[in-house]
Amino acid sequence: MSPALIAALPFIGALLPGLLIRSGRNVAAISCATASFIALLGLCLHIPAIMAGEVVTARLEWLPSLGLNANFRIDGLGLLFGILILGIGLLIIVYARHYLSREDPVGVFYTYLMLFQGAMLGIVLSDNILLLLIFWELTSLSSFLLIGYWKHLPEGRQGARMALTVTGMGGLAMIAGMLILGQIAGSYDIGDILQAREAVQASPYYLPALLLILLGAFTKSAQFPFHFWLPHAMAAPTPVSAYLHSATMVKAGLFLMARLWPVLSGTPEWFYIVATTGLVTMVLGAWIAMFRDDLKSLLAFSTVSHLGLITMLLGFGTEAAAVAAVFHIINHATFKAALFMTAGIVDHEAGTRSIAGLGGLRRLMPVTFVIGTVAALSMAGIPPLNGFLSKEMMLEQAGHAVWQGHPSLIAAFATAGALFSVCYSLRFVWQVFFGAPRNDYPHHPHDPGFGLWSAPAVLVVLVVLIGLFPAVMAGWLVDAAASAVTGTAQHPHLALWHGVTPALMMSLTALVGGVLLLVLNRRMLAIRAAMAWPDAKAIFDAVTRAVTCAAVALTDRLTNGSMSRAFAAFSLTVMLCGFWAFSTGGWQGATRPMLPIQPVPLIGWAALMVACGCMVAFHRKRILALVLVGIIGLMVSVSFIYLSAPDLALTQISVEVVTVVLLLLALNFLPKFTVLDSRDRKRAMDAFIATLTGLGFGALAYVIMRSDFAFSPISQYMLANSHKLGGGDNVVNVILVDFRGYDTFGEITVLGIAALTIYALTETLLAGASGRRLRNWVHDTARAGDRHPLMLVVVTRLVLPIALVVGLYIFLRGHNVPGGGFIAGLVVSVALVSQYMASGFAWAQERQKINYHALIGAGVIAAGITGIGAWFAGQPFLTSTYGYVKLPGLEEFELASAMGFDLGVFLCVLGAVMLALNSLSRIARQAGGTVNLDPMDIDPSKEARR
Amino acid sequence: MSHLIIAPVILPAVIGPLIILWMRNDLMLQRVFSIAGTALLAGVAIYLNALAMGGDVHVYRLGNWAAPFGIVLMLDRLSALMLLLTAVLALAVQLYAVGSGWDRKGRHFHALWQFQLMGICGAFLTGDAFNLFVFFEVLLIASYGLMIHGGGGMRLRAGVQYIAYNLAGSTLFLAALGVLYSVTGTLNMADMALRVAAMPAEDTALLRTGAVLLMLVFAVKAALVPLHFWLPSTYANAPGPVAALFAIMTKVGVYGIIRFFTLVFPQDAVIEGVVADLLLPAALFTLAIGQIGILGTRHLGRLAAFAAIGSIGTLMIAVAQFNPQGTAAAVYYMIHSTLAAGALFLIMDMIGARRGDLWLRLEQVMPGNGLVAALYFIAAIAVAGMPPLSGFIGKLLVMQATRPAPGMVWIWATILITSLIAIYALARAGSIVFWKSYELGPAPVPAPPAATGPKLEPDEPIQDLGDAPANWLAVASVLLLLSGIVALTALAGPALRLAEATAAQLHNPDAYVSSVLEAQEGTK
Amino acid sequence: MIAEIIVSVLLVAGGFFGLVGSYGLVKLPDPMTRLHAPTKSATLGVGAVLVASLIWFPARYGVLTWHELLITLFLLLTAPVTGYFIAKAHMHMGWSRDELPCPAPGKDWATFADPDEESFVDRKRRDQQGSQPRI
Amino acid sequence: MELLLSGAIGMLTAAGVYLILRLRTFAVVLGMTMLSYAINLFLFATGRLVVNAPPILNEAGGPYTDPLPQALVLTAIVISFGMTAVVVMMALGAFLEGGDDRVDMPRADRLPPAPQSQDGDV
Amino acid sequence: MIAYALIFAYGCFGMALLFCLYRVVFAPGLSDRVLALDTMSINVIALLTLFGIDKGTTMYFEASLLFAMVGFISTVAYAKFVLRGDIIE
Amino acid sequence: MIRRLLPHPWLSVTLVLVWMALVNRWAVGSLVFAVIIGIVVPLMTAPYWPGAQGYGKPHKIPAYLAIVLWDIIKANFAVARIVLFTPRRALRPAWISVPLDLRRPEAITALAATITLTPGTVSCDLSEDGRALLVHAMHAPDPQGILDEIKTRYEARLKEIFE
Ligand code: NA
Ligand code: NA
Repeated sequence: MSPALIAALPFIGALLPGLLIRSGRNVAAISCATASFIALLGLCLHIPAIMAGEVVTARLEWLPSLGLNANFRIDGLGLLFGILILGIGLLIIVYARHYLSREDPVGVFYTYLMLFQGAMLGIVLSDNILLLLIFWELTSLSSFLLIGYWKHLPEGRQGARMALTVTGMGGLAMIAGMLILGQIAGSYDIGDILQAREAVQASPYYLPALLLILLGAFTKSAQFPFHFWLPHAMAAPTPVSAYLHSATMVKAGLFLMARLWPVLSGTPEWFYIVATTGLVTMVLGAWIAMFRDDLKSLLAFSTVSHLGLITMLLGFGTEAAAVAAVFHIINHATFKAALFMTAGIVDHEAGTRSIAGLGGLRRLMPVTFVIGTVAALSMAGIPPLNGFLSKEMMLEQAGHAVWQGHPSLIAAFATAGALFSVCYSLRFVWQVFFGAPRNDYPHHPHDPGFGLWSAPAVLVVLVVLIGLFPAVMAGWLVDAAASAVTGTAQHPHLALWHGVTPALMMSLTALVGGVLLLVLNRRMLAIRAAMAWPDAKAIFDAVTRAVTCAAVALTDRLTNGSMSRAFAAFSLTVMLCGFWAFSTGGWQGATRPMLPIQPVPLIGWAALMVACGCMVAFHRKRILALVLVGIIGLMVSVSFIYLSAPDLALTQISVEVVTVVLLLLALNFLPKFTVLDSRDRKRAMDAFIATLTGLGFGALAYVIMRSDFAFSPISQYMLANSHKLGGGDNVVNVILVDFRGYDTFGEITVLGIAALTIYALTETLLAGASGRRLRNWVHDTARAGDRHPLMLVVVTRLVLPIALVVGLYIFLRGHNVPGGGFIAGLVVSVALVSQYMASGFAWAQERQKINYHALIGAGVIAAGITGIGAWFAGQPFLTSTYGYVKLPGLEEFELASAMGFDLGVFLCVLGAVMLALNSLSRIARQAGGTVNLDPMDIDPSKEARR
Repeated sequence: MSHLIIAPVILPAVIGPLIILWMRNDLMLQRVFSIAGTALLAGVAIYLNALAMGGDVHVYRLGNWAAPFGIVLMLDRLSALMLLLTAVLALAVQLYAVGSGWDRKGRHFHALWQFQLMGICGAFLTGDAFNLFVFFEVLLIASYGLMIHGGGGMRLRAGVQYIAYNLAGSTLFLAALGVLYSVTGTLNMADMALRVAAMPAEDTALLRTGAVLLMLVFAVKAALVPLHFWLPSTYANAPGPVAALFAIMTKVGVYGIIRFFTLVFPQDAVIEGVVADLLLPAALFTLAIGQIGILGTRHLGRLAAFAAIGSIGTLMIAVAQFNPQGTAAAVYYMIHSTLAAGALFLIMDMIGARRGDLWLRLEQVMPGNGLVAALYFIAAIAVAGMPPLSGFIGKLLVMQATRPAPGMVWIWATILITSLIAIYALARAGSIVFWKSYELGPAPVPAPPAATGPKLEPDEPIQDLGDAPANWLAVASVLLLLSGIVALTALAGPALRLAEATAAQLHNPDAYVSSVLEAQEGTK
Repeated sequence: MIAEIIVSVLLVAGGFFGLVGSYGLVKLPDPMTRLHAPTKSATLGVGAVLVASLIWFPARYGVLTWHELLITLFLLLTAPVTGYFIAKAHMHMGWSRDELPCPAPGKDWATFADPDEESFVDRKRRDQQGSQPRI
Repeated sequence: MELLLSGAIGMLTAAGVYLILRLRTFAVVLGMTMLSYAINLFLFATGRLVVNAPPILNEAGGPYTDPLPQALVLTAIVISFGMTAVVVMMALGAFLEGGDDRVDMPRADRLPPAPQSQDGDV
Repeated sequence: MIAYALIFAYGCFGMALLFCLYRVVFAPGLSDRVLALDTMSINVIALLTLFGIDKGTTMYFEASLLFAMVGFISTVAYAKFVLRGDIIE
Repeated sequence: MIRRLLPHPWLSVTLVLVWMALVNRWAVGSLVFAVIIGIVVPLMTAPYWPGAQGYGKPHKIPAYLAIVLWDIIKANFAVARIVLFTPRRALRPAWISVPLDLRRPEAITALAATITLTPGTVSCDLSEDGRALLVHAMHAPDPQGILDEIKTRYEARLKEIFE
């Protein structure tokens, strides 16, 4: 079976519970077990080849240019871990089926579990470190889900987040480390990397890569000082703990160190970092485990300790130590998984995991007692169990190791670790199973059904068998794995008895000392209680809380919803960047002569400047500010005329009046005065920013106006061809409707959308809370009588038609003289506004049932059709044509297809402006405006009224 | 010259007005037409991708005017890709808008939606600097309309801020274009590229100013720090589907930077330092502030918004390399982050619809928790850049591309540390929303969905569709986006090849320039 | 030559009246009297200039344009309305109804007419008498 | 003349920016209007200043000022009008809905209405 | 001669503009300012006409016409706002 | 029929003239177009001008216009004198209530416009029954004289023209 398929099987299995969700718990368990079993079978089929020293690979191109490929390999190490993962996984599936209660969503559990299994299997079968990274992080994610499985438990959620954070941190560091490593090795494929030892260790990036990768491995394998997350992960259901936190996930770090052992190990850096960390972790974990009251916590710290042990062995960098490490990985997995399951059974049956509340279970739960005792003795390193074998090997290696010239330092500490280990193992057995039975267990304990104890039983049988027949039971696997780890063929002699060696003496010391410590346990507990230990969880919580608070504070302060700050940042950024860019470039100085200043333009300029000043000074009087807008608009328009831009002047002035009308309509409902709510300091600061921006922008304009074009502008072509090719003399208009008609198409769309937005908003406002508020509206200003004065009505009757005629004129002539569809649309809008002001919107609207929506739509479509029309002539969108038409009896006049486009512009502008006004006046009508029946309030010709 | 090149602009530009003209009051018809239009747009985009795949740059001369004088549309790999991305995102999100009933909480949703697409597609297609401004405005004004869809005080105020800030941005855009025109005398991007390349060294001050101002304009749209202030409140207050569509809007800014700084201002003596000194630090700060914001906010909508900012940071780090490798990474990451941000906003909207609000605090257990939690989990993985989804691959690509860069240590450290923050923050948010509430007890029986939106004017009634909107459609649309992410992951090889081809084309602008300026046949 | 003289005279007169109209805006003591100056003088001033232009173009360039006439007529048409409105606004803001002559017994001027509405001055008085201000 | 125009552009910009930095929507809208005047003049000025040479073709054949910036300004004016109309309407809507016309987002946009539960205990 | 007349008229209307400006800045009430703005627009029309005569062009006529229209409408709008609040009711 | 086609004949004439003045080309083609405009535009705006009425003696309009034009010129000199030479203190502003005999809105408007454009007076408001016009005089040592002049010089003539 292809390694890729083996790695994929658990993921397929993860889908099954979801698909079979209605079939019940057994089906879910069986389907997952089947998937695991098939994968295990597939793996085992490769055993002969691996024993023959082959490496089974499968290569799938995924992202070749990055070097990320779905390459899988099965060698001895992968085989060892694969068997552990799948084998213990199978047992866990069986165990969990019986362990989880009726209320727990089992399908979800199995899905998570299979996801995890797949991720884990992926790690050990990857032949590409980037692929390995992916599976690595997947184990973090799936374990997050598993630890938090009991959502209602706060410890579960916190433990899950802690595990994710710590292991995630390591994983992220590993990303960097792996990228560096792959870069040095020239490939991300493990097969290639394993060949690159010299290159890697000679590289200046060796140490950073090593540190980063080890950070990943240490966090995952709960090495000091990252060991603290593991006990908190115990909030997970016990099957999870047994699987993740003894047999598999925490071994991922060890796996990685073993996997990269040929490349990374053997240097002093490796030795001091890895071996020291492992040693410290081993001793510390064991020390803490001695005092834990919670069974699972005790086992968790024991796991930490054993992981430290294995890490230390790997850190020694010798082949024999590596063999010992591999062997202990197997042994630890068997006895620790069994112990966790035992603890789970005790918890399940007795209702508590607290050692203080237990004791005397030997008679009540004999099967559990046997299983637990055998496993615990193995953990303590009591012969003839498998734990003894590998511990012995460890002690021997420790005896050989020299730390900074001290030959026995490591040996002493290792012995101490083993001593503590004996103590807590025996304590586990003694204080749970021995002693008198109690009568205050939360549940009445008895042995569980076969389903629950079968899985640990299988493991315990292995514990015994490996201990008795190490060479037969595990030798081949250790050979294969150790060969893979060291890169050279290993055939260690695994045996129970090696004679009286220093290791045996150390072992004996540990045994005796351990028993002694157990006897003194109560006193030890008192000493332990008296010592102030920093609580790792409290530190972690404090750190995360501090980081969170800092993030909250920073985010809140920075993005506090202040528009003014956003604008200030905007202005300053623009000014500083602009100034920097300009000052670092070259400027030749002014090359264009100045236009002479005439007195009248000077007066106009003064008017503009004064109006701006007044605007700043008086802006809080809003109506006055609008009058000032009128002056500014007037002056800007005049300057456009003076500077040869009549079209601009026409547009600017008509837009200005429509804008003012809109603002007045809105101001009717807004406060008429702006409250002063900024302090002097803020105003001074704002004034500074504003002045700076004004100076910068003005200076930029000045520089531009005094510089020549570096190249001839494209507008020369437009001037030359406007008449010939565009059929119009007003070049600006020809540009708008022809050269750059597409811009104009977009522009009228903008206007149309603006009107639609306004309309939609009005609808929403009228239907919502604002609508109710408006119905009860009380005007905040005194209102005069005579809404529709006679004189205005009468004059408008003349002005409106005249303005319409003027609009038509401007529209038709725009191609050749200032004007065009846009200005015409505005003129007609302004004319209609005057009609509305004279007799009211409702009255006028009743007499003119133009749908402004339709006008906008028709405008855009007219413009679009004019553009699309060109397609039928085989020309691109918006290609125009023109000709001179001569109607009989009339002189000829020009007809350009661009005029159809201009008509679209006209309709769209008219529709948009009127729809916007319509919306505002609907708001006003909601606010108690009545609909007038007559065009004027006072009409003396109607004697009937008043 | 295929007329289909302009179809992504014309199609929505016709459907929008048609909806206004003939289907104003019939929501069902609007939905059918609008979705069909978007689907058609996606089809056109696929065709255009096939067209661009050949490696040629296709030119469409509007009004049949020759290149620097008239406006041209340009179809190259990048623009084709962006069109497709837009269409796919829009289609999925539109389905969500229909499924969740958002589209009937106010008027003209579908018309505005079409105009929004018109603006975005126009911006991606144009080869003219000023025309880019025009289509920016089209897409912006449509986005204003969509942003305040449904109304409400907070949303309107956020809308005012959004408009005001973008008006300032538009003003800056005009200033930048003015400066560039005042030096180069042209608006056509390819022509401008030629003229910039020929610019004498003593004349570069204005040119540099124009280039930097233009970069700031795009930085505003892309929400680069310190021009990002507009984004959180806008996205958090926008209707869910609109915020999801806005995932492409920040990319328009990124697109602008890529386009202009590969085509018009490739890194040479004239523009030297602009990118290295400004863009990269800004990108790093953006990444940091975005990811810190994910942790620092107490509102899920803002969380998604900060995630969007953070993703822009990562993206801009890649862009700021301005080499083919970096650009390829950017293109890949851009696709990923658009889909991921879109999905995240939709999921937040689902949470909001079920819980009533989006505050990160203890709430009633919500109905349909498991499904939404699963969707959230996947989206969070994608957003945080965790394996195995495309976010991780994208991040790897970005890191790989920045490895030879001078500030590599800073870049990597920022990327990795902020990733950790994001992971923690997303896990925290998820566990509060989906897990913690179980302390309160079991989920309530799903209530029938509340009345959707305000009643409309009696004289123009929108046809009510009877039953509550089909929620499966909403879920399906999220799944569509997530499956896009999965596809991007699984097909990372081909996707990256496409991105590399795109980057290669971008970094060889001569072909682009010559195809624009030489396509003179049939000139008036 | 005659045309030139006429045009010059018109220009000088226009300038003069335009200036006087705006000077009145500055010099006259109260808003109501200030209203008089521009409504007439400025209108005539600009009118004279427009007529000058109307004469000047055919005389100088041989092209007759009627545009100026249109503008003049438009200004004359609208000036009374703007004056009327500004006066009404001023009455509303600055005058109380009892300071004005009564149009007829029991009748009021239109600006003050609607019983529901009130002028700023009335309102200020009412507010001073202590009743609640309207929001 | 160039000096005057750039002075005017600077003044309009400064006034506009100052008003935009105020805390009420109406002032911001006014500032936007001022800023759009400034940018219109600026964009127009990129065609350089010429008196009495509008780009309307005549028999004399010129001289003409640069027509292109004028066309651009025309487009810009229209667009900014549309934008202004929308922002005015939106400001009005925000006032009607929210009861005040402040620009800044209130605290309720960022912070939940009720006191925050313990962050760590989740 | 015409040149001197033009200069005189320019001067007069320029001065007139300044007077209007004074009244805009220093005014007791809004109606005065509206009046000043209205007068300003009239003066501007005059100046434009003078400019046309000066340069011999009729190109600026449309602008003058539009200024007249716009001046009228905006004055009425301001006044109506003062009178009624709602200018279109 | 004619009534329906030309609801306001004088308006149509005005518009024809306006169009001709605008295009500034006195050719047949323009005239045809002007006539079309003269018919179409009033039809479009007719709803806003309901209750069309004829005029009493339209032939008296030119004479009236001449009087008014003359008075405008006079008024300007008068106002100029007051503005330039009358000291602020010597000004005697006055409000005058002018009772109206006119009833048609067009007539009243014409009168009000005349008053505004002529010597030292501005029409300010209408009474609520529309039967009196409020006039402000800038300098009116003799308000009754002004009132009489308005009544006889303008109102009487307008009454003839309109009613
Ligand atoms: Na007037
Ligand atoms: Na006027």
